[in-house]
Amino acid sequence: MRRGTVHAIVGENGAGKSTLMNILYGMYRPDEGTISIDGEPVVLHSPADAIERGIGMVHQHFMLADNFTVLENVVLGSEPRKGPALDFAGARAKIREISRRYGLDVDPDDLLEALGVGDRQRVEILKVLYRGARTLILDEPTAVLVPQEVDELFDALRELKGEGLSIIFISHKLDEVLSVADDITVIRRGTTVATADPRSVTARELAELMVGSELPSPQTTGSTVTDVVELAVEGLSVVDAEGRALLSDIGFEIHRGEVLGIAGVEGNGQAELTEALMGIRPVATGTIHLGTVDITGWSTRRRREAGIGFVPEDRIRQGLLLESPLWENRMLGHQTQPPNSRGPLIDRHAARVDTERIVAEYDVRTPSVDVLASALSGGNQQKLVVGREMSGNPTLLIASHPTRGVDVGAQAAIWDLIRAARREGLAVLLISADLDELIGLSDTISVILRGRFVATVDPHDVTPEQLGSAMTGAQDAA
Amino acid sequence: MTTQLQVPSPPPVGAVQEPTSRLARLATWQKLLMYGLAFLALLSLVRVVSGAAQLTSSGTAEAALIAAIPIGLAGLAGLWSERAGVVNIGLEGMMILGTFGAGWIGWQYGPWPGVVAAIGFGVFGGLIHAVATVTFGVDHIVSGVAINILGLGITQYLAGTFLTGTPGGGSKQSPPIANIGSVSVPGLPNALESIEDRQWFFVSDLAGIVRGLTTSVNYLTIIAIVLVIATFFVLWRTPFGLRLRSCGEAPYAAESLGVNVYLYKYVAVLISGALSGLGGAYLAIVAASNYRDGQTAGRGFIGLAAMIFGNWRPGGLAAGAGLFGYTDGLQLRDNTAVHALLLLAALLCLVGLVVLLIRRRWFGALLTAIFGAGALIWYLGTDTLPPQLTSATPYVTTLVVLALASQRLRMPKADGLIYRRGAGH
Amino acid sequence: GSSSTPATPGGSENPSETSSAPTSDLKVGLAYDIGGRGDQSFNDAAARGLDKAKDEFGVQAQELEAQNGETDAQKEERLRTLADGGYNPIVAIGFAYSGPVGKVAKEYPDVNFAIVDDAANDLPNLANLVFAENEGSFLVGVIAAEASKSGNVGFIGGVNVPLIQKFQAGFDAGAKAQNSSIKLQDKYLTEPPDFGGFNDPAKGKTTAKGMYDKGTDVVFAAAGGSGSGVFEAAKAAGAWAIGVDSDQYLTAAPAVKDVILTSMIKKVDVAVYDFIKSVVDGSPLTGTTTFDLKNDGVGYSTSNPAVEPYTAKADEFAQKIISGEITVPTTP
Amino acid sequence: MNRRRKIILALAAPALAIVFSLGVTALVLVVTGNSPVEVIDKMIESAARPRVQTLIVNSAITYYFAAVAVAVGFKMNLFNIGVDGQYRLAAMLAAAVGGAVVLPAVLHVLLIVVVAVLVGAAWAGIAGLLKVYRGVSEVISTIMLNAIATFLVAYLLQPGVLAETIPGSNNIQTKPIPPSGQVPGLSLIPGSPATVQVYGMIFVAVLVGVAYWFLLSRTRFGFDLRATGASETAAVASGVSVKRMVLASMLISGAVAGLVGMPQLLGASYTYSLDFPAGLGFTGIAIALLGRNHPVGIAFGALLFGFLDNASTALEISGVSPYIVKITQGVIVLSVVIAYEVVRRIAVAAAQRDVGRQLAAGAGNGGAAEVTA
Ligand SMILES: Nc1ncnc2c1ncn2[C@@H]1O[C@H](COP(=O)(O)OP(=O)(O)OP(=O)(O)O)[C@@H](O)[C@H]1O
Ligand SMILES: Nc1ncnc2c1ncn2[C@@H]1O[C@H](COP(=O)(O)OP(=O)(O)OP(=O)(O)O)[C@@H](O)[C@H]1O
Ligand SMILES: [Mg+2]
Ligand SMILES: [Mg+2]
Repeated sequence: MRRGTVHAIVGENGAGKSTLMNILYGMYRPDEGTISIDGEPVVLHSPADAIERGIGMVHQHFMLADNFTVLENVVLGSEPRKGPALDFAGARAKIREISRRYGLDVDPDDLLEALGVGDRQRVEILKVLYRGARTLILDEPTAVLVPQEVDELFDALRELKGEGLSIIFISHKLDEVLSVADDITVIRRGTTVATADPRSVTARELAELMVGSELPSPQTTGSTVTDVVELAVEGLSVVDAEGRALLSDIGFEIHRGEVLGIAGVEGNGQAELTEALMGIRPVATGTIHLGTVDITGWSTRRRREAGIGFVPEDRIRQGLLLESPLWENRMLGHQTQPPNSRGPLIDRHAARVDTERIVAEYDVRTPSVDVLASALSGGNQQKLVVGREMSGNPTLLIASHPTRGVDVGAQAAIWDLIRAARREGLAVLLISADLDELIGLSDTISVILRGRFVATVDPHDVTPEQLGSAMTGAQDAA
Repeated sequence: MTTQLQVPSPPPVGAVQEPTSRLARLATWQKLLMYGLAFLALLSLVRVVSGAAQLTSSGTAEAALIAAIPIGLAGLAGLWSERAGVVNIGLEGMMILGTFGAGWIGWQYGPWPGVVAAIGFGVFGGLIHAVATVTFGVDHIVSGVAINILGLGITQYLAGTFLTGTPGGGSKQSPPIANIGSVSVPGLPNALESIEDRQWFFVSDLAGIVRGLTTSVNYLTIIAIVLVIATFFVLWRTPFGLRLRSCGEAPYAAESLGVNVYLYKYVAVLISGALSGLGGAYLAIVAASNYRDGQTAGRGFIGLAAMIFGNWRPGGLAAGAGLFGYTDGLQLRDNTAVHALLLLAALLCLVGLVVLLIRRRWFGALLTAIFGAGALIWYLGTDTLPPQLTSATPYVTTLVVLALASQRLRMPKADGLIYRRGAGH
Repeated sequence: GSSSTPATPGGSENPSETSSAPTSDLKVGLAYDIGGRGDQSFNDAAARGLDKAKDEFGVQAQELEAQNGETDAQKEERLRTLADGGYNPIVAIGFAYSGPVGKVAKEYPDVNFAIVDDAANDLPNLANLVFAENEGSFLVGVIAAEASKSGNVGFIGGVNVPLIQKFQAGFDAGAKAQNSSIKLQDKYLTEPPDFGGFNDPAKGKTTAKGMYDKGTDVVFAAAGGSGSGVFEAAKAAGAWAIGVDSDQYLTAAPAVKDVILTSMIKKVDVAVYDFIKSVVDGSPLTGTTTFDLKNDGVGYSTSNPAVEPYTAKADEFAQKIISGEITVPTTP
Repeated sequence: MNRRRKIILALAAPALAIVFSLGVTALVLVVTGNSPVEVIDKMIESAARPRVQTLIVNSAITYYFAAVAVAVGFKMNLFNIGVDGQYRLAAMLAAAVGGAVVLPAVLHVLLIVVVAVLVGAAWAGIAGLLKVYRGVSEVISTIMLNAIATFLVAYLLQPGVLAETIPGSNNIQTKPIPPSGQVPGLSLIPGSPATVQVYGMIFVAVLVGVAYWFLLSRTRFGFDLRATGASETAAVASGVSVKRMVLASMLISGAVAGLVGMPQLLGASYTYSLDFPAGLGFTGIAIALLGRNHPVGIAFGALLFGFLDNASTALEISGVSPYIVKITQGVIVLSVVIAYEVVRRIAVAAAQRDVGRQLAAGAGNGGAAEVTA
């Protein structure tokens, strides 16, 4: 790659993008091949080597300590000293300086825990810039950002590029790639399959290069909405331990056969909403009706038994037992329901058989249902979770980012399954950061901001950009 | 997750925040000081009413200090290890190794070489723990339990081999170790003594406590207190400390920034071993003056409790060790003073009652009122407590305080988790 | 404690050393309580008696030690192993062997057994060797009360068990007998089954210091290994301490020995030695032998010259106890 | 091939670990001037004797309860250090009740056991409640409760409270349980004398083991428990009430802990006295870890510890400090878990490689030809 350019790497899930970057960053050692910097071959033993050679990396997953301040997160590993002590004042000044120069506004003394995703992303970039990196690796930095934030990030990238920094940029969002990249490399199953010129290639062509086949897209196929209300939420509010409102006065209805999409920047109450609906988080005020039954006071288990399926936002934390075999994971959340259990006993055989079914139906790539969940790739784990939650004919599905981390092929399959179930009368609450997915699947979209519903839009006549500005509250000002 | 919004709009002016936070911190200090003084006033009141002079005497303060230091050192040892993400339940075993090291070398070559040997023995225990947990990724609790067994076995075995037939020693104890020496603040003790003897409300109590803490203070005591402060400075104010703590909070983030997590974990666990060993040395050299089999008596576990009590912070653990040391010293010194603690409990309930009534927490208020009344009736209706109950004071107090404080303790996020290089991606 | 002066059982009545080569082919088995030889306390006293018998009679010996947390069955096995190994006589040290010795002695009627500190069994081949600790403690109580200028004396027990309560009962009674208005303080370091109170000098020191701070000027420490802490506190306070079991003036660290006014002596060594001797002599002791003031099985030590002024009074009381004029209580 | 490798690895781990621990022990022995060969010879020789074998099994029965009690907690990441206090308090109160009543044989035993189980559960339940409602770490609360149990037992075990003195003895004890409340021993070889009979409570131990296995692997409750241990957040999302699970597992753990003192109480001493065995809870922790919280593994661990603990007499007779055994025990615990960890890693990596390979193979067959732009 050339100095002072943005070089995009694209490829489907598991193509080896992150792995390649981790090698460049010294985290893994290559089996063969060489890395050259400024024409000089180097061997990188550790991230420290990479940092020393001016390589900085923003990882696909945040690499931050929640309990530290921004300052501590940024200077860690390259601390300025004053005598034996850490030079807090100096670090603070330098961080402010860099934030100002690249328009990355963060207060060095904030506790990281209190920051949202956008700020966290900025902290990650600050970390790299603070070390004076000349080569930046950004692994899917935009996955969690709204369009406006993406634009700001790109402005910053162009700024950096202007100063002669080289940037490796990884994203699944091909339009972003096309807008920011100077060069594009497509990789598949660990090898380079193509290089492309962003000025001449279209998103569609690029996608086909990635998967080697036609690109699916989410599309609503006519409305299946009925008049029967499946879920009715009224005046719902949730407060945290200190009594601050996390959700205030949320109200909506989902009919059978309807998909209600929730759009919003991460951290605006989506997680709290799903948890309140699932009974994981206590409700301060308001009622929840499933059909005609008031389930506000029900336990999570009872709600699940009543036919609510739940695809959690964070599959590792909430959706899976990584150290357990797949068939046990299939039981998770449905351990009281057939075919997994009979009375107080579990039915291992039936659970296994049903897991085989899910593996087949949802194309979970695994040699057997006895391997541990940790052995599966992220996308396959997600497919298992979705398959599990769609089992047993739920009447309501609460799905957070159901296709996050899933490759395009599987994504299409999941969309199809959701659509099919919707035709059968499934009510869906869909939360997604992928605005195309939201627009394509939902019958209605509500926008959540600071724990409130601020707008309801019709997916048929809204663009991602419009949604994005509603999500950030830009419309309020207007 | 909070609902905080990331509006990519006007930058909050960072500079404004700094003075506020510093002011806030100052205010906390003041608040703490005020709470402390208020508590002392209450204690003083109880002393005046009950006549239990030992509640705030210099002797009690001194006893509390001596009882608290080994526990505090064990807690500090736990703190270092857990701040780097390694749970150390093997503190007791490492402490036992320390007592033996101190006794075995101390009686032959003097107390200071004994201290060094104790630290060395503790480090040996730490090394086993580090190899097992850091290198081999064994469950931290398992390794700690094994070290407790090993520490006891090794010392008993070695004591049988090396101490049998020593002058005044035997397979269960070492010969006496020479005194390590102590200092007093010149002039102060005498001045304070006269004030303490007056038995004035509050003033005498304060004088007694200060006197107890400043009179013929052992060198190892001073070292231990310095270590608590130094721990704060090193862990929270230096690059080394930041890196070490990052291993306990987010090891993979640390790794991605070039921090050698294994190295820091090793260093932390070895320091943990050294501090445990020092705690053992304190027991053998200062609290007693020889090694004696069984001398640690579970203080390593209490140290662990003090660390959790103190929210994985040096100041907090010092407070936890101090509370335990105070109640333990008090119950050993004076039965009647423990009886007077019932009155203190009743008064504290009264304070709590007022607070709860103001906050309109009726149920809590009712419970507090019942407990307070119970304590008062018990106090008025008896002159002494059964000795078994007296002896239980430190344990009961710790449990009650923990149950009431209901503070949101927060352990390092990656504490106890197995770290493997490159596994975080 | 310190045994730099080699095994001189305090106040032993058998000072004569036979210089001729010992000859007995007796094999003695000794089963210690937890702690075993080297505990500088109770077990060590028994070991001294055994050593003396070894020297004098040339008996062979096998010593075994109880482990923490073991059951009676394991103690029985220890005794049986000794009996099967041809050891005879077999001496069990400590009341924990009460049940096991009763059982095993029945199984091996040809073996002579003895148990120290217990008299619960009555068997023809078993000697119960018990002590009137209360009587010895009475005398040091008298001495304490007499030596006390403040009229305030203290007792520190290692563990709150009946055996140690016996020491307290005697001590309190003696002090009261000497000075009816005396103030008494008492404290046990731990509660059973936590026997750590016998091994925690730090606790001993803190407790004793508390007593001295409150005006006590003589403290009797019946606390095994924790006693060394009491002596240190006495040294620091410039007050008196009283030792226990053996003459601790002779065995304690040189730095603190001068504060040990006297020690309540419980001649476990003599008991063990006497029992072995009786077997060597061919007329094994059986039944219960109480080692008390009368037979000089308990007493107080006079190796610290400072106790001189008080011995007359103590001896006077000793006579009264021996004559039965005074009965010393066994529970406080 | 894959399976064979797995089995070999699984067997190699503990074998290697035990060989390694013996090596370390031998080294310590040699360094301190003893002959390891002779020592091991003596230990094995003593273990060949029926009486010692009986003791080993009897120790193991007691350890088994203690270890299962600990393991129940471990299965959901609860660290019950309090087994020690729980069983002592339970045994003491059960002994007092057993000595105070007269009942027909089976009922009498049942009553004693039920009291023990309830007391153990109640004492552990305090820690459970404190954790659930006040957020107090069970590590601290159980440490404190152990100490408090000691004081409580000491208070109750006084003449005039729940205990009586024994004429001529320095011991004190609860009123002995009459024969109707005793559990007879079991002759492994019919007609053998009492010294080679194992505790009748062995049946209860086996029962507890089976129940533990069944509960964990076959019931919904067990699934919930394991799920909570594996990932609390995932368990919550799946509908498990963690508070209830904490309380339930603490209660179960305490209930099993209540049984720890029963073999000794009902099969040998028939009374709780000052020298009732203490400290078994801590041995239980080590054995649970050694047995990897698995009912069968725990049984082996308990037997191994029983063997080592009962070797002390043999060691002393050969002139070796019996404390060497503790060194061996510590090293065994450490090396067994290290060996298992190493094997586990190898197995997981192998599984991932297999998955990766199969995936690649599948994709290779079905995937489209590579395109170059
Ligand atoms: N050492 C290894 N050798 C071969 N394959 C491995 C190895 N370690 C892990 N894997 C494979 O890596 C996969 C997990 O990787 P990861 O979660 O990064 O997948 P991914 O490529 O991101 O897939 P997805 O797009 O589904 O998230 C598993 O399928 C596992 O089999
Ligand atoms: N050590 C390894 N040896 C062989 N294959 C591996 C190894 N580690 C990971 N893999 C495989 O390499 C693939 C590449 O994973 P990687 O995380 O780099 O994908 P990615 O392109 O970043 O995907 P995503 O878009 O999901 O982030 C994984 O699916 C995994 O199967
Ligand atoms: Mg990736
Ligand atoms: Mg992935």
